[in-house]
Amino acid sequence: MRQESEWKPRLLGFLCKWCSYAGADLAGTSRKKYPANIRIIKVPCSGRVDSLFILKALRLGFDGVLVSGCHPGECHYQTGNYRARRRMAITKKFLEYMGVEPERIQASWVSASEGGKFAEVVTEVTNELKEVGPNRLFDEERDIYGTKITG
Amino acid sequence: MAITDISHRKRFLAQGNVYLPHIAVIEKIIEETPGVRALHFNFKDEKLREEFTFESGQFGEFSVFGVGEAPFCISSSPTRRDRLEFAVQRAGKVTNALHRLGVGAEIGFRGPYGNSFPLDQLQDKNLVFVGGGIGLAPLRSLIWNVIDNRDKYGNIDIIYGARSPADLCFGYDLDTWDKDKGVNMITTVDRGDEGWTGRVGLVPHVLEQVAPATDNAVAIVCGPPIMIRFTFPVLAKLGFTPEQMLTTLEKRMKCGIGKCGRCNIGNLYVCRDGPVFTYAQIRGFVSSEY
Amino acid sequence: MRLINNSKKVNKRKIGKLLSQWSEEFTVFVPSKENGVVMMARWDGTDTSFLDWYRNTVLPPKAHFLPPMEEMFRFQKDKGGYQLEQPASDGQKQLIFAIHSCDANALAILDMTFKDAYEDPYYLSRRKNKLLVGLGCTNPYDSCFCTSLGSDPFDAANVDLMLTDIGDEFLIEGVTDAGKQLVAQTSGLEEATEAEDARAKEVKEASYHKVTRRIDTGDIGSKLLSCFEDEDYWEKVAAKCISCGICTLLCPTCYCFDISDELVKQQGTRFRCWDSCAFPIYTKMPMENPREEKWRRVRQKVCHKYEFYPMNFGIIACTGCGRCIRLCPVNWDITQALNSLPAKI
Amino acid sequence: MEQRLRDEAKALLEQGQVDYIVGFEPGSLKFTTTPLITRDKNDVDRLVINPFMVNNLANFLTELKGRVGIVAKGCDSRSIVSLIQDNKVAREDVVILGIPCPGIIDLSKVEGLIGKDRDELDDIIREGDKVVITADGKTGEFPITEVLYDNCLGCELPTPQEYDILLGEPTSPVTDNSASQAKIEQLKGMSPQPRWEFWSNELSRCIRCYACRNVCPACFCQRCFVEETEPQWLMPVPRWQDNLMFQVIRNIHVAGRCTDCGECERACPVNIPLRSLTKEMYDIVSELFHFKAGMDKDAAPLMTHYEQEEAEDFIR
Repeated sequence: MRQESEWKPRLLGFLCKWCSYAGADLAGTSRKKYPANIRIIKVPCSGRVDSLFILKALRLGFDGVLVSGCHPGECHYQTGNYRARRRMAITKKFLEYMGVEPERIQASWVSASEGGKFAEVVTEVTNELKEVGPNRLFDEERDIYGTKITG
Repeated sequence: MAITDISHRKRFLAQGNVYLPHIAVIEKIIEETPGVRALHFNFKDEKLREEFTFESGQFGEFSVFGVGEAPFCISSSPTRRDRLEFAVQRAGKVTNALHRLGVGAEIGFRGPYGNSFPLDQLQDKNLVFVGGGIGLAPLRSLIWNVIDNRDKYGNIDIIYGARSPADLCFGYDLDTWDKDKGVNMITTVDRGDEGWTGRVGLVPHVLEQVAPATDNAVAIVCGPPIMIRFTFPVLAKLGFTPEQMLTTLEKRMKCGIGKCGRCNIGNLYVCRDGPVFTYAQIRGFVSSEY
Repeated sequence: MRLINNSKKVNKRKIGKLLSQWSEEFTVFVPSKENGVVMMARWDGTDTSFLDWYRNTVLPPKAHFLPPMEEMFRFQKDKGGYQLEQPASDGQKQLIFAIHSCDANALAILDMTFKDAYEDPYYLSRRKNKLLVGLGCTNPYDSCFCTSLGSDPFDAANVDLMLTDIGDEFLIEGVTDAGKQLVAQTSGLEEATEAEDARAKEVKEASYHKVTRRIDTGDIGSKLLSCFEDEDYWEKVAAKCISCGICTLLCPTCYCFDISDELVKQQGTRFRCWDSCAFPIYTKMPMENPREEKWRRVRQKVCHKYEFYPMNFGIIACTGCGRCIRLCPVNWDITQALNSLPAKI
Repeated sequence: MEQRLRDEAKALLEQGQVDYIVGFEPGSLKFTTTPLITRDKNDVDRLVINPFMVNNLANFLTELKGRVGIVAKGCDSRSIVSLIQDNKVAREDVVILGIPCPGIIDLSKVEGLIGKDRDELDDIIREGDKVVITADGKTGEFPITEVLYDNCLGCELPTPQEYDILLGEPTSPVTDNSASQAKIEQLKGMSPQPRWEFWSNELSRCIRCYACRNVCPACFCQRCFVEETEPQWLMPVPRWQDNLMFQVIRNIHVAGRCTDCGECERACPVNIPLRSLTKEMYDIVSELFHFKAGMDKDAAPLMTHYEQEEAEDFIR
């Protein structure tokens, strides 16, 4: 049996290339310590992130998803992060209603100069995910037409 | 029952399950045009490699495992069994995946499926091949077949066109046929470029200019649907009867054996009763279903 | 109408016992409600309350032979290349209890496609190990029209045994050899009296007349052929269709399927699942789609059932079960479409 | 009211003000209606107004070319307004024949109440706040709230706000909010895991007929994400995981467009309680952004708009 403490959550980060991606870079070059369990996808803007990406990530077994963009008022495209904010808000609430633990869906504003904040965010999110445990959302076999019908 | 009996075609089933593909290996890749590549393949299984036979016009269901399956005709000739070829135009999920594969990659193959060009009926006839773009692939199998049995057939005209010189497929074959005295090869493009000295014009127009004789002739047409639709009326105008016009059709297919339902034209399934049809067979539906 | 004499009978209260007896040899499937959706599901060993409410299923019994989705094979890549693995066929004997004539006839229609030239191993292996116990339909829906398709609520042509509800009892008649054999080896059945046989005849007669929806199938194929190009007609007929897949997916004679691959962590599976000619992507090719417009798809559905299938197999691919009418969200009614075909010379 | 509708519809066609009339005519089964879509003035005599006109006809607006005279209940009119907001329909291309809607009868509730199927019933007559149901010669009287659709019981706008011709006097809704919200509240009372179990179980019955999507006026994409192949977001096979992803994303994509017309749930052939998803999204949008779909044709669509300060507490 694996110890619970050994388990490291898998986190997928969608980072805006104008800010958070650079922030993550900075965290790396300035040797800020943060958990190595985040996989990063660079997006042109946090507004690019469709809820579909988030759900697909959960479907593929990621334990949590982090969308990170520019602080309000600092979007390279003026309004992208505001739109992302609306979308993230309803996605998070709705998935919570479905029964997805809210900790699995995370968002942050991290600017290019906030390497430290990026490291903090990833650490916090990772800790929260450790509390919640592994993503087993899609694991169960539940094929009624296969089992109940065709035997 | 109106549909063709094809039970005799049940060859080469993997373990008796018609849906189970044979594993084949890509042996060579030729980039024909920016969007089209020809793939040479052969089976992993020694026995099948020896025994496998097919006829010009037949197709197979090719798998890229994990991506899916799509039908392609076998573009090489059964008279040249040193290799098997098919040609793929980049268009969707499976074709893109095939374009990503390299030599040595394994693919799945089910087939050969479908009917074939009626060689016995083509004997001693003058043959007019009309092709467009990647539509040359199935014709190519027949053209080589005919050339390899040259004395059995009459005149051979090949009218082949593509959008631009860069889009002409099988350039090496076009050159060979052009030099072949027994073949009247006409190549055309919709739009030429600086280096292009050949004909410019849409295939149906060029066909009308060339005006091949209809006596004892059969026209064999394959190309994009829009070209096929415009070619039939031209052939009719030249005096070809619907029975003298052959085509091979492409449809979305999943099973390749007349079950999954989607490739029908009227009561005929392109995978099962075709892909080779005479215009007489499909003209009732051609304007609205093809 | 095919009538069988010399029948046995069983009291309705003893159906549980009968099913238990059959359960020893077969996995028994009976009408059940899954959150209100009626389908044939594994019998739980006790519940026979379906006798009170069962009229017909929403999910057609074809689902037992051509399931909504199934694994065709798995594939895995190792050092030696791709290895394919077929699912083990269960070979277990199954019995579907209380299937109606329309759905049993539909299986005979599906057989033609799946047996044609290339045999479909998945469908046919499921077909082999299942016994169909028919139940004559005494309470057809207002959407039913089986009597217009050369059948009737008590058609026993494609079941192994046939049950007739004569009040407190079911008459049981073996139809096929397998059915007769099962009747013979089933204990606890009584001989039916002549009066009961007569009663059964009355029930059948009455049920026949309860089916009131009608279509004229006389020369339907040639009528459809003659108005195949009548775009105005088809556009008008198709106008309210919303291109969903209910009428086709839940049709007991529709068999279209899609094949797709999935690869998860190096383990691949090739699936097949129900597909529908009502969906635009069904025929979509990269460059064009021969049935982009809705009316072409509606025309395909109607003509396939009533024109093309008869051309190929000599039988209309519709059994009049009425599911497409009663489940349609917009009440698109195939009988209306067929009855309003323009007369052409 | 019915006669006036026919007269108005006929006049619209005759005067060439519209190319199509879209309304309801009697269905081919008992207690049903079916959409009537016609260019022929002789057809409009078949138009009806009754408590069985379930469909949201706004669904047809995006596919009809030309000007359309359309019969609209309160929720339908909101869907039309929503389509106008999204530039899918031009206001001047529709003539809205508004119907003050007293609520639509849910036949499955009637069936449950009587213990008989729809086609076994003799009559269903609405009389004000009551419904009189006859079966086997026996007559029963029930409060109308017991047979109206859940979404009708929570209706906020029975009388269209946006219309060209209003047939009849504005009506106030017959509501029973707790009944309308009962299923949703029950779900909210559960802890996350059983709730996820509930939805995965319900969605395991989905056969992917896409009726929910295709009856929905808010689902107007030319190409739905489920049909994308590169990348393939989800498999076309009806496995619960893919079904659930489809349904969740569909709901997120129609957020701010869904008017709680309830058509998705009604159309579902396998009884998946889809309205318990759509209504929750409707409430989330309303709570977070004070946005209700299809109320104001000049308002910006939900997802194209933002306020400087709003729902941000979840962002680090």
